[in-house]
Amino acid sequence: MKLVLTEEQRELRGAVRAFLASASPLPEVRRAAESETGHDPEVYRRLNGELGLAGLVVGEEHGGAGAGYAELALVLEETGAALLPGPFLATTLATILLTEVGDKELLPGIAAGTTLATVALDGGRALNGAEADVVLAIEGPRVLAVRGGDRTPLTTLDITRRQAKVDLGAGEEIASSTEGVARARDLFAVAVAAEQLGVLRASLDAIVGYAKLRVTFGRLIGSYQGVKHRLADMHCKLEQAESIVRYAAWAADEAPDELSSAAALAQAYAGRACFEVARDNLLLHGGIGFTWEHDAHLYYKRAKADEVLLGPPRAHRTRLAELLEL
Amino acid sequence: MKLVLTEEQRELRGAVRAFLASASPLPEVRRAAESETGHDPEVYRRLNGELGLAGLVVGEEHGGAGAGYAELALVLEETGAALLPGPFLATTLATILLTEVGDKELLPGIAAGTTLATVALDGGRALNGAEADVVLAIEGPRVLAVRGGDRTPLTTLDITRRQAKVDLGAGEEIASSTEGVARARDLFAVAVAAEQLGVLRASLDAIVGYAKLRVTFGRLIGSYQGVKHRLADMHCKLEQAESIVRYAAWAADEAPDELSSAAALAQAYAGRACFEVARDNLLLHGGIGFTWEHDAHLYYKRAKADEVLLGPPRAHRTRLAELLEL
Amino acid sequence: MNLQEYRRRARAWLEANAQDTEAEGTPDAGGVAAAKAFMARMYDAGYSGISWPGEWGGQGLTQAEERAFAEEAAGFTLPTYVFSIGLGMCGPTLVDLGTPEQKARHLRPLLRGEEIWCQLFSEPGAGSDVAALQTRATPTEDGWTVTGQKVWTSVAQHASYGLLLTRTDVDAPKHKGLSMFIVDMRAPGVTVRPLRDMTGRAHFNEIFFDDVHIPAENLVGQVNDGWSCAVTTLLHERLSISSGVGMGGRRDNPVAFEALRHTADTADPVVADQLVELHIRSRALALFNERLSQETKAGVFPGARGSAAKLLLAELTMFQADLATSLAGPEAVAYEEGGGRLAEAVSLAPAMALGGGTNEIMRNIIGDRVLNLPPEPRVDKNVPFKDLKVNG
Amino acid sequence: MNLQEYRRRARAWLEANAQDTEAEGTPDAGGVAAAKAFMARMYDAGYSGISWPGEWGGQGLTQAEERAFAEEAAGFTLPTYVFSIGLGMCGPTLVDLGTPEQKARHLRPLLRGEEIWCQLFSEPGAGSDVAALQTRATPTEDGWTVTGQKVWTSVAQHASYGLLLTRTDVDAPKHKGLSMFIVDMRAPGVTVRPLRDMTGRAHFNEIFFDDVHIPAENLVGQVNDGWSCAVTTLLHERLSISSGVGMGGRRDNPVAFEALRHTADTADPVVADQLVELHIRSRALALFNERLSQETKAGVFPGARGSAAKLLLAELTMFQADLATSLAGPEAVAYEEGGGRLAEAVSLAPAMALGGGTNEIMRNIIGDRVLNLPPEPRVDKNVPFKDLKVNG
Repeated sequence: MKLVLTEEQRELRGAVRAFLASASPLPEVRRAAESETGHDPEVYRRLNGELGLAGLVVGEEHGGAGAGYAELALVLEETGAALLPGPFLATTLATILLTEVGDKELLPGIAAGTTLATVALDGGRALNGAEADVVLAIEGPRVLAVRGGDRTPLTTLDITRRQAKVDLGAGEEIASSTEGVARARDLFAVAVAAEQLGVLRASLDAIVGYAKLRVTFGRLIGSYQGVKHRLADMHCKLEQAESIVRYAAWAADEAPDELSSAAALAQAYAGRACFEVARDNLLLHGGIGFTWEHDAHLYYKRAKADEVLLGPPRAHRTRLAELLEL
Repeated sequence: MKLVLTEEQRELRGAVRAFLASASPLPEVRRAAESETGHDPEVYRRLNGELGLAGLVVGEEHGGAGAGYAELALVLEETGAALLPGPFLATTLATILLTEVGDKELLPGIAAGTTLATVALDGGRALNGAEADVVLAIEGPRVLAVRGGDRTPLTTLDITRRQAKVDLGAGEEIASSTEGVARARDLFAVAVAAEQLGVLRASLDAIVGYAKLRVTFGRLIGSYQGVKHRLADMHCKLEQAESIVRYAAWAADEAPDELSSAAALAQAYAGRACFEVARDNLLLHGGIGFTWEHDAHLYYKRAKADEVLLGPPRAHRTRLAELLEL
Repeated sequence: MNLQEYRRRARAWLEANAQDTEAEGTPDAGGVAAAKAFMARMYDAGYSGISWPGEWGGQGLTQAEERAFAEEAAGFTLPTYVFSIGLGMCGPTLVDLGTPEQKARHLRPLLRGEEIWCQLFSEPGAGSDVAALQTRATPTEDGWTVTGQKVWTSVAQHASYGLLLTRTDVDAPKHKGLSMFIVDMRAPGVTVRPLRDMTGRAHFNEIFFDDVHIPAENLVGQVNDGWSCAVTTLLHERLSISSGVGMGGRRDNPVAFEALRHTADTADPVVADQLVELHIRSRALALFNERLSQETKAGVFPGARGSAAKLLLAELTMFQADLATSLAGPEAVAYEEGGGRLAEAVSLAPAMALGGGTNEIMRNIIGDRVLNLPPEPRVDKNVPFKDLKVNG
Repeated sequence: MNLQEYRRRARAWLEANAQDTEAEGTPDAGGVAAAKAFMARMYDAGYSGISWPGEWGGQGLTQAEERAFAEEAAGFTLPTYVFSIGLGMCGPTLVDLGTPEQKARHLRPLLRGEEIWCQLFSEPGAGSDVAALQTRATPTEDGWTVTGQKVWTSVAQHASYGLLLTRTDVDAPKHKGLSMFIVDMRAPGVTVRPLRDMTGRAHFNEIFFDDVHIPAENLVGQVNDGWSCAVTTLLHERLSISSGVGMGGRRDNPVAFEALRHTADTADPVVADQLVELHIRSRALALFNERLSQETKAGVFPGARGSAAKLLLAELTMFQADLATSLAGPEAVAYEEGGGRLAEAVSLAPAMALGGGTNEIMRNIIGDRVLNLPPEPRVDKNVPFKDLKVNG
């Protein structure tokens, strides 16, 4: 089991973090989120061009970087921490599904960042479903590609990421694999957990920073145990969430037998921990945290949206119970 | 609905509290608990003689005081807060059962404090089952009185209250009433919740007092928000537990239709709150709380014993779900 | 007239006058006009300021009548929200501390709904710690000039007057250099800006004071005695909050137990158990509030124990919005037209924990004033304000 | 010899010598004799003090060998508990701070298990705040006389020597008037009394010092520099704890997930979900501990982050004992001969939260040293000890 980062992995994380800090700081996030497209296409282009992230886990034979899930988890942690708007997670889910079911046609375009693809999740909801060129639909073991179809944009709690309801007309079957689809679903859970880890970390960093600046009754609020002990508990959640995400990513790369239970564990733990920390970040900010101008609510809403993205949280615990044969 | 005490009720509580403070302070509780009989018969005699508590809810026609459950709840709150060892709760459960099924024979003796009776709960466990003159057994709607039977004393986590496994040989049926037995079971839940309220209150009082005396790093520990905020949360549990117990006792006296759900609510809330507060009282005392000489563990163990006395806590929540038609 | 008869007449009046009225939070201009008309009818019928002194426009009756009317009114939805700050805080403060001229000028129009009031205490740099406020009032020959910023001010956009807390002496310790004024919200230099909150709407305002002139006679209480005046106002505020606390919220709350029992999949025993937990918490708080109000009627003033009810309500509000969205799953956070009620609830949930004192402040109050625990060492008590560490 | 070869030989030795040994907490006299015999064999085989300097009886190897042996030994249960204080805390402190004479006299017998050591810091009035201790050491012409009381001392009943922290200057601030000594536990005036804890058994002792003479050469470090010596000892303690934290506890723990999955009624989905919660918490902590040890091996010292693991272990220990007893119901708390394992677990559960720093202290450490939050204002830093508020 490998839970610590290699030098190369730390460099990758540093590069992505630096890129997002300069190309998509939070004021940019707000501007892009409220824009026509809901994201900055230039940032998305550079993300895939300079950093080649759209094809990160795509095999080199399909024009990808052939990296592992340990690397993908690091990238999603950073895009989550930065609340990067746009279709990065959507295309990531699509590449995961296509890779697992062994598609040859669509992957190169997605890896190149020229094809914008997404996956229709339960209830026909798809991240960035309105903007996507291709919506992948899962019917049992079959994966269909829908280029047209009826797309109804939805109003989202999380303004930084759009969703649409996709009425899947006739799509062409591009592959069929029971194992591939099952494994893809587990990998979706790992990918979202990695993003949740990033949202959790950024929320904790925000309130830790504020606790060192904000004064009340003549003292910095971080010097009060009422705040300090809450932050210590939040830190414990971060340590555990990071450990679980690293483990799940390792299982995705190295231990296929452990993947399902690791993925369910990751969603069950990280989903809850992320919302709790984002909630407490907002509450501990006091009144300012309730304002639209402050960023706390963006993390709070993303945390809630991510917690239910792959279904009611209860589903992951039920799955865990099954896998544990309880 | 009546949730506040009358002048008479406050006087009753004061009288019981004063009696227990003088007749059964905690050093006496320890002595009695480790004695041959497990309690001080003289204290039990005076409890029934001077204060007439054994027959508190027994009708006057059977030699009781004919008081209500609001009064009984106050008394149990005090005996719980004092960790009074001995058969008071056992005989109280017996009087409840006999009263509800309309017994004529046994009540007078119990009300007089001359007959020591108890009830065999699930699994044939009975509080003070070894010492009791009569063990009441419930079989469907039927209530049997067992005078002999095979009594196996059990080792108890809570040293202040003994239990025995009762192998019910042939007992004589003394009454049969489906409604009576059902109502008695609800009233058991209310009675135990009242005791739990007392244990909760005494635990909170203990740690609040200690927080005003104990110094660390040059300050009273109660001045640290790390302690203060925990105590504030414990106080919130006390306020709610007291409100629920008053309500359940009122329902027992005045609102038969609400009794079942009020009783299940009382056990579900008070059982958990009592253990949590007793646990935090012990933990917040630091090392001293872990010693045998300190009383914190007596409350902690009584709280756990009471939480499971009427079955696994889950049972009360299941019952509540049924009553709420969920 | 005995209380029963009073009650009967009150109910009759409400049935005749408050049948199809509705409360809509902060109304628009049209709503305000309608609300003012309603208040005027209510005043003329003798149901505004029931326990306020008769000489200033009140009815001079007792708390008993006041409570009787409130209980009858609970069955109706009155459009009185815009007047709540004036009736609950500003008015009572003037009754307690105002000059005869101030009372004569302001109380009757306030009770009759002709003039709306707002309260101007909180600042961006002074939230929980109101006494750290930095809005300055400097003396002029005929009064004062005020400069600074206030925040979290509700109904300010409709208000004629505000009760303003300012700093008048920076050399004194923070609590000893404050003064309270009545400020004309239409005076030159006063700017009211809606404050957009995380729900995307503006429930509150920011107020900017730019060399605003205040006549000397608008001082409330003594110069530099503003803190004790503010304590009076906050006491009235806590009363009006805690009396309302947890009193059920609106029946159609989409995240309350009654709604979730119909929308959630209770065939799943784990979901059913989560609703049982919600029921337990809801009942526990409701019964606690009922007990507090029964004590109040019995003449036992709950005092700081109301803070426990406020803390519990804040926690319950967050718990149920979180639970409801988790049970609903994806539909809760991405929806078509009109499907956003759960998203709205989870966006609004933090408000209860942030308004009227944070959860941490409530725990301090419970610890200090209910459990009488020793206080934190205070570093800000006796330092001249100008030397005190405050938010930049 | 390369590490692999070292490992292989260590495993071979353990298989030959530690097959049917067992750890039984604090043993009786017979157990102590057996334990001492085992330590002697282990020392002679070169597996005691692996990374300690050779001149004092160690093997002079690196942390790598030390860790390799520990990992191999994890598969066995060694009877080394009575030596753990000496090996983990007292010995390393002497290695760092002892005089050449002290090292020559004490380290070899300690490593060889001939002499058992205990640690004497905590007092009834000084728990979390060790530096508030009141045991006095007053100078005599040939050394010191000690009077006072210590508590929470494990293995003291078997110990030959103790590392004692005392106050030698009451006019200095609390941290600046302490000194550390080696004390002969058999010296006149030393009384060891078993301390009965809430489980009904005695896992610890109270030690009373009654005009106990300590020769001058037993001073460790400098006079009045005892606090920095104690910090060294506590650092070694934290290391030996956090390295062991959460490393699974014994396989037959009756309240752990693996046991409950067989005893609990998992046909009830709510019970199954509670076990899922226990699994999640157990795995979360186990993976965190695994990550910390992987970082340590990679040369990243966890430092204060180990306190997070300790806090989480304390919370998990209480959670699972509470859950197990709640699931079992009445049988858990009233049982026939031999049925008391759950009662035992719930009685012992608080120990993890109280030993080695309370949960509140752990949260302070995480806040101060991991998150670098501003400290509490300290009222006890520069006050002469005799003027300081301490427990009576």
